[in-house]
Amino acid sequence: MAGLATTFGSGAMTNSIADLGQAACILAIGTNTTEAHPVIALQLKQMARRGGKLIVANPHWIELCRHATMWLRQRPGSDVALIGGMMRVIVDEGLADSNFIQERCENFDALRESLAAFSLERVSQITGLPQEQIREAARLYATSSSAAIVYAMGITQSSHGTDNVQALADLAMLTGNIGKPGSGVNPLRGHNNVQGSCDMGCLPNVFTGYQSVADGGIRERFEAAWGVSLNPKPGLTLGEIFDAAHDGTVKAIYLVGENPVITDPNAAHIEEALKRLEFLVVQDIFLSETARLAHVVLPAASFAEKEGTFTNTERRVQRVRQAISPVGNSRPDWWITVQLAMRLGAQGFSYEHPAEIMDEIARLTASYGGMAYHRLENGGLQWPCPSPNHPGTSILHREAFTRGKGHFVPVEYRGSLEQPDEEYPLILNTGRMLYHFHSSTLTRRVKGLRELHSEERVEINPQDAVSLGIADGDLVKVTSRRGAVTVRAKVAEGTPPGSLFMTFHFPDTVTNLLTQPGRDPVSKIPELKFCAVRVAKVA
Amino acid sequence: MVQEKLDDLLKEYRGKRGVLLEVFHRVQEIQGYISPQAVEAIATALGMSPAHVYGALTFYSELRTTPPPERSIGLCGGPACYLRGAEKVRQAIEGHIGVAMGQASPDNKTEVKWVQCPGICHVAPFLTVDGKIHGKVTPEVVPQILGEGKER
Amino acid sequence: MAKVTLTIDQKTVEAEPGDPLLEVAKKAGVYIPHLCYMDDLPSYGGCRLCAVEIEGVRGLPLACTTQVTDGMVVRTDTAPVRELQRGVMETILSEHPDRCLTCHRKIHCLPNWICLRDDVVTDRCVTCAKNQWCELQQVSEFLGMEGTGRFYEEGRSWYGAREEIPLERENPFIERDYNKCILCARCVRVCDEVRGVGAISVTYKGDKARIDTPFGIPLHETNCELCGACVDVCPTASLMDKTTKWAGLPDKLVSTICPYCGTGCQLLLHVKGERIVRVSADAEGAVNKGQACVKGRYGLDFVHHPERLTTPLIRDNGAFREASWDEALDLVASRLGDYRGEEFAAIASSKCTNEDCYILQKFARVVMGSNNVDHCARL
Amino acid sequence: MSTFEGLKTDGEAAWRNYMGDTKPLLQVGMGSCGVAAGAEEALAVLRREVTARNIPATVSITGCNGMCFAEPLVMVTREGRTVTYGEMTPERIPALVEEVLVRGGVWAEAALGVSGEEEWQGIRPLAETEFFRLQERRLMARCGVIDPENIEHNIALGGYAALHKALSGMTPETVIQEMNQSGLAGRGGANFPCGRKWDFLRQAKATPKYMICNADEGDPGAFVNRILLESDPHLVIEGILIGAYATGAEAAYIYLREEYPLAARRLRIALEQARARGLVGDNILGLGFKCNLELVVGAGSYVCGEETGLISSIQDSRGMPRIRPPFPAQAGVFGKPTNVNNVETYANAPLIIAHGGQWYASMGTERARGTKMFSISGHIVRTGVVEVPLGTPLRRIFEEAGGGVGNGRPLKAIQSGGPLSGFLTARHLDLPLEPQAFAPEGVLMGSGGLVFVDEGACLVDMVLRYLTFAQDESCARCTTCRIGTQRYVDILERITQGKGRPQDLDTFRWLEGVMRNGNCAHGQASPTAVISTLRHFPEEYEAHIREKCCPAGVCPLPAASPALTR
Repeated sequence: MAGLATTFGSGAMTNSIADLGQAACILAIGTNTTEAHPVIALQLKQMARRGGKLIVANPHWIELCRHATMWLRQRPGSDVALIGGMMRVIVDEGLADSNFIQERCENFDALRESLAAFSLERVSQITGLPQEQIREAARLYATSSSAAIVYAMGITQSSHGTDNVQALADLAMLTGNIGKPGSGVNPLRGHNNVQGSCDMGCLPNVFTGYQSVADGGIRERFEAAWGVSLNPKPGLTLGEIFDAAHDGTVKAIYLVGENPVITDPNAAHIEEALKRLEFLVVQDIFLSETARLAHVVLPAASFAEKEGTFTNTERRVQRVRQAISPVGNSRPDWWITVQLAMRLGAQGFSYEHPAEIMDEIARLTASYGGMAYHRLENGGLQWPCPSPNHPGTSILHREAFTRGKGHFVPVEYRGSLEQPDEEYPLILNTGRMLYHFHSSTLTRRVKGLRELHSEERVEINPQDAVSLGIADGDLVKVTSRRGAVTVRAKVAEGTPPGSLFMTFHFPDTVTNLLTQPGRDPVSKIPELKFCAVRVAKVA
Repeated sequence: MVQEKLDDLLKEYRGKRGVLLEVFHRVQEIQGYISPQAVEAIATALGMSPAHVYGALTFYSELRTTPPPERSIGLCGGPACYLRGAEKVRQAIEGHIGVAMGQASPDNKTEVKWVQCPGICHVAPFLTVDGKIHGKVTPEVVPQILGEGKER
Repeated sequence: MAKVTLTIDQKTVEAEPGDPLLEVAKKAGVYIPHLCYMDDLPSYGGCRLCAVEIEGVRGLPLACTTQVTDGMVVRTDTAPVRELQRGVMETILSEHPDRCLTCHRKIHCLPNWICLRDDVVTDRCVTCAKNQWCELQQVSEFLGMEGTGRFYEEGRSWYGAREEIPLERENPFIERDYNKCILCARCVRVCDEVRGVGAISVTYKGDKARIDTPFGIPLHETNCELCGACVDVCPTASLMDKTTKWAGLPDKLVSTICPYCGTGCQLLLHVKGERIVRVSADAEGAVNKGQACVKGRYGLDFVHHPERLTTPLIRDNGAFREASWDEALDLVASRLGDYRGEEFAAIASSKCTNEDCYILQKFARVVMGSNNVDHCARL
Repeated sequence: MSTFEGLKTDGEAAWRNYMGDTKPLLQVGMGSCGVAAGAEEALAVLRREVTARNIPATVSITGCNGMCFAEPLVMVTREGRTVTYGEMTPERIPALVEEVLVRGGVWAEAALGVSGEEEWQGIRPLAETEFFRLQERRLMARCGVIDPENIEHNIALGGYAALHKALSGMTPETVIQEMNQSGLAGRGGANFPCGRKWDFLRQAKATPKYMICNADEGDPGAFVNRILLESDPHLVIEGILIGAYATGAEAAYIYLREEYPLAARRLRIALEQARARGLVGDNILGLGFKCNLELVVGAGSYVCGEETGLISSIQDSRGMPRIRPPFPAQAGVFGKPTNVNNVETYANAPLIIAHGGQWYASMGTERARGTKMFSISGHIVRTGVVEVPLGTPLRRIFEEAGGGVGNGRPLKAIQSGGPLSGFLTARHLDLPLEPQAFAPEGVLMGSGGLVFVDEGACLVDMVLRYLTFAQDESCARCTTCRIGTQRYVDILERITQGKGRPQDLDTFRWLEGVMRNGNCAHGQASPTAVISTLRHFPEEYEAHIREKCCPAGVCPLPAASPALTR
């Protein structure tokens, strides 16, 4: 989300889910929306149904293609080139919104200069797309009365994810598609409360509402409110934490509700790091693969057993309500943490009810300033909602960008870290499927979902399958520089030649043994969508 | 072979609208019926869901969802044929080949079906064998027209 | 556009011009029986039940296909209207079991009671999982239907020699029983027009017409996403949640947010005692407006999974043993006390609530003095 | 780009050459009625004979002139006179060649008549025969005369002149004025004024607009459109183009039922020829008018003859009739303004434009103008198609053109207007053929199908067939139609098996009232066959239900009541 923050000053979805249905054009890139965000996909399909133009950019054939006006099958990892090419067409053909650029943005000249490197010949070479298609897509996007960009992990989980996001943001600004209905740049978040956990300051460098821990003024406010003096030094990111655990500089981890042994790239490294800790406490609703490594496991209550709020991908804070008592002796996460804090002698942790916690959040966080449980009863509120009477904000950057002027970032195309070669000739892409979620800690415990899909499949294009002598259902071994897994093959027309696709849902097949730990230098997001592998039938 | 012809055909119609009936007719010409694979392929080519294609397909009596029989016997169900003795001809056909109206023999060799009135009422009652018309049919000539060989 | 004013059963009602009369009446609190209309979707005009009288209009037009105009005077409760509606209902019921209407005991029975009546076993009301929450039954009762009426035992009607259609229950979540289907096509339309999936269609025509998948293949082998939207809109027991159809009516409904992806769908948890017996999508959901996906709708059974952690565990000699909260919390607190500062890291979860997350980062920063707090937002 | 004058000159030259002064012309009637009677084999034999014997003659084809009963027809033209020979089966062709070509005479016994108004070589004029003398052949003027696969013939005999006249000298408004003045009403059965319908489309704002020709002649026993399309397809095309010009439609479809493969073939050829001559396309006759015309062939569905069902079908969906509003003139094909007319309605347009609305209105009756084609079949001597002025008594069609029942049994009933209409009695023979005269009898005049039924038929059984058809073809949208038709079938079946109950007749009437609430004509009107026979032939139901007998001896019941035989 760092990319958007640089350009706009805020990294969240600029518009709203319902708003997408109103767009005249949508560019859906790096998102298999019907599988990963099925209900948001309804808006995309509605838009197409009403005659809107849906441009799907995805190396894989996805269900959304059925509804698309255009399907751009760019080569994996070539998104910046594609977007750069589209921008080049828009600038060359005079389709840019010069008023918007002049009044609302800065640094346009730098962008324009950078586009010199994006001749359609070169873009076509990199992306594998015909020039005409790129031109048509650019025109479709630029000439629509409103055009929205929707993206997900296909854009961000890349060693140049920040470049991708910034290029998309540039494209939106270039055409004035920011701050109005049916437009914007809209990242779709993977988890129910990713947005909320970021908003809440579960990040090493910021407090709630993205207030920097390094900023003295801000820190003073928090020190005053919390009654302690605070560490001014930004902490370690997730990957760095595991590295530090590996090195022994981090010695104790309190891990809540995650299963990095399965979900993180280079899973073997993580497992080793956790094993080296002096103390690991895991708090979860199931004994996950990670929890099995812990010294103490604390049983948490599930979402249905507690009160609280989630913040969704469109910045909407909504009420989570208790339906049943906590199962067994489990307890809500907040309650457990509060107990620990009190046992460690802390002040300011006496809460009777989560509503009081929300009140404290509101006091300390401008964008949540007007949130309170009684206001969230019917449909919740979208931040920024700074005051008790504020109706919330469905579209960001209407008058001005959060940071003032929209900042064009010059684009530069960089290849993925690990290119296929003779030894590892194929590209492995990873993603999600409709019927499972993340490490499937939850979904594989649902009988019906397990019945539908209980094992990993590696998808392979029929052409590659034929040349490698692989038939549908064959057991194959997928090998990367980091590891190997054995899995059944699924011959799939939708997978582009030269590529494989796997999910990371099934603990029996740890796909992340293959993926590579290289990360985006700014966002620190690992490049899960691209690594070089080879595949062979298991005799 | 059939697959290639189908692919070529669908390329011609990709993304077009107002062509589904024509596509059905042409696929049926190639395959003799419209197979599940063809329904999938048509749906993808024309940007529809397979169920939409199938719903339309089954709406029309002349489109087949199963392979055609070797021999198709049709008897006109129109009023002139009815008035001129089609009912007795039906009984004669059923009796002769042992297949009931609206059915095919278990080995899919022969089917017997009603056909819609094509307005050639001067030859009523008439039957068709693989499209060839036999007019002014009486129960007595049915064995002659259909030849030997009771379908079991 | 300016609003129009019309009269429905002597009530003066304001509405947008062109709105369907059925919806306008519903908002005004006037119930017009219907079985195929769905809010916010184009009228289908299939069930033919929602006939009304409109001054100056010939015959008994349908409320779902009539667009309101200024000065319209509508009557919904006249004798000709009710007679026609009962006629249509009688026609529909001739293809549907009606024991739930005809049983002399029904007034005494509560849902899921065991039937003591000596009757044909297969069509007693208790063999219908939708008994008492069936829209067809409600409309029948509203119109005072006392059963199939004059078609009882007619040719191929339900009680005649009708061929039974086999149930489709191969997929894990949705059970399809087209013997009870009235072909209102709500499922087809919601799947196509709302979900953009189109896994099913009305197939064939005449008496062979049936809702079906292409070539009758099981749902999960089609492009069906098993979202259950069809089950929600089915007015009969044709489409049911396979695993929870017999759960009966819940004690309470709790509205909450789906714990899976970042969309934030509002779900209704149907709760009986301490169990979630069924989940449906909340029509009031700000984002999802009555829709959900397979995970939200059918994927919450993990809550009651036997492997749930129900007590703290402490590792002792390599193996876990159960412990009390006090013991576990004391142990953790005492151990963590040794690592204050940057030797400590907290890893939060993007599955937890805002409040959980806030408390965790506050704990790391305030109690442990460390900014080493992160979560898996990047994955 | 060809000018109309150029086309006309070319056409006339081709026609002169075809009719030939020196060589005799032999045309085999190749409608599907002819083909069913063996015309293809007859043509082959004729060709073989002419070649083998090296006779200088032109062998060609023509459409059906309406005399289906005498197929295969062969028309022999010499010295400008055409003799029509009937029942020219392959076996009789050598004799014809011998008599007519080798000996150079006529074969009087086989001749049905000669063209023109005077007797010729002892053969009376066709126009004076019983089949023809009540006819007024306007729409059918070229049927059985020209080669329907040759556009030049059509043009030589006046084709496309009306289109040219409209495009070069009339505004769309004046075209519609003429149509209004003509009093032409839709020939598909609904009888709605054509000019007004065109005006709706002309006034619609959205574009493009569509003109659709409904050639889905689905009524069993009706085949007037088939004869026109097989015998003079350009007449229909010209009419559609005139309509498109009058309404501003840029695109047109002909929706043809799949049971008419020969009509499809003829239309494809006709469209190709018309396109090649600039009569269909982007700049018609160089006069700046654009209209593209496509043929869509159905696949077996009766309700696709309902205009909105047809629209759904063209639009890649199940051919289910739609809910109105919106009406096709507002939102039809692909959501755009659309007009749908029947084949015969369009075929009238060139006549009206060529001769004027006034001229057209002078034929027919006060309330039903013009001529109308009827197909006659069933228990009748001469099955075929006639064109008569509206208002002609039904009796003349039955007795003169049709030649009566012919098997000694008296006429019992007349089915007109297809499955959505009903049955009249022999008492109704004096009704004039106009829609307004039929309506009070509870029956439609319909699109032109007339089926005559003699006393040997059981109407209860026949009505069961009609309702079975209606049930099979119900689109399944409306519960009233889908289930209502099934209940009719069940009860009728029961009655024909002698298991009728007295209350059944009440159920019939009650159910009709429920079905009136259906969305389209199919659902609303399919009980008409039952209701009209209940009204006109109550005794048949009484016999089946009360006496448990079938007077006609068709049903598996005693032919007469046990009570009566005793």
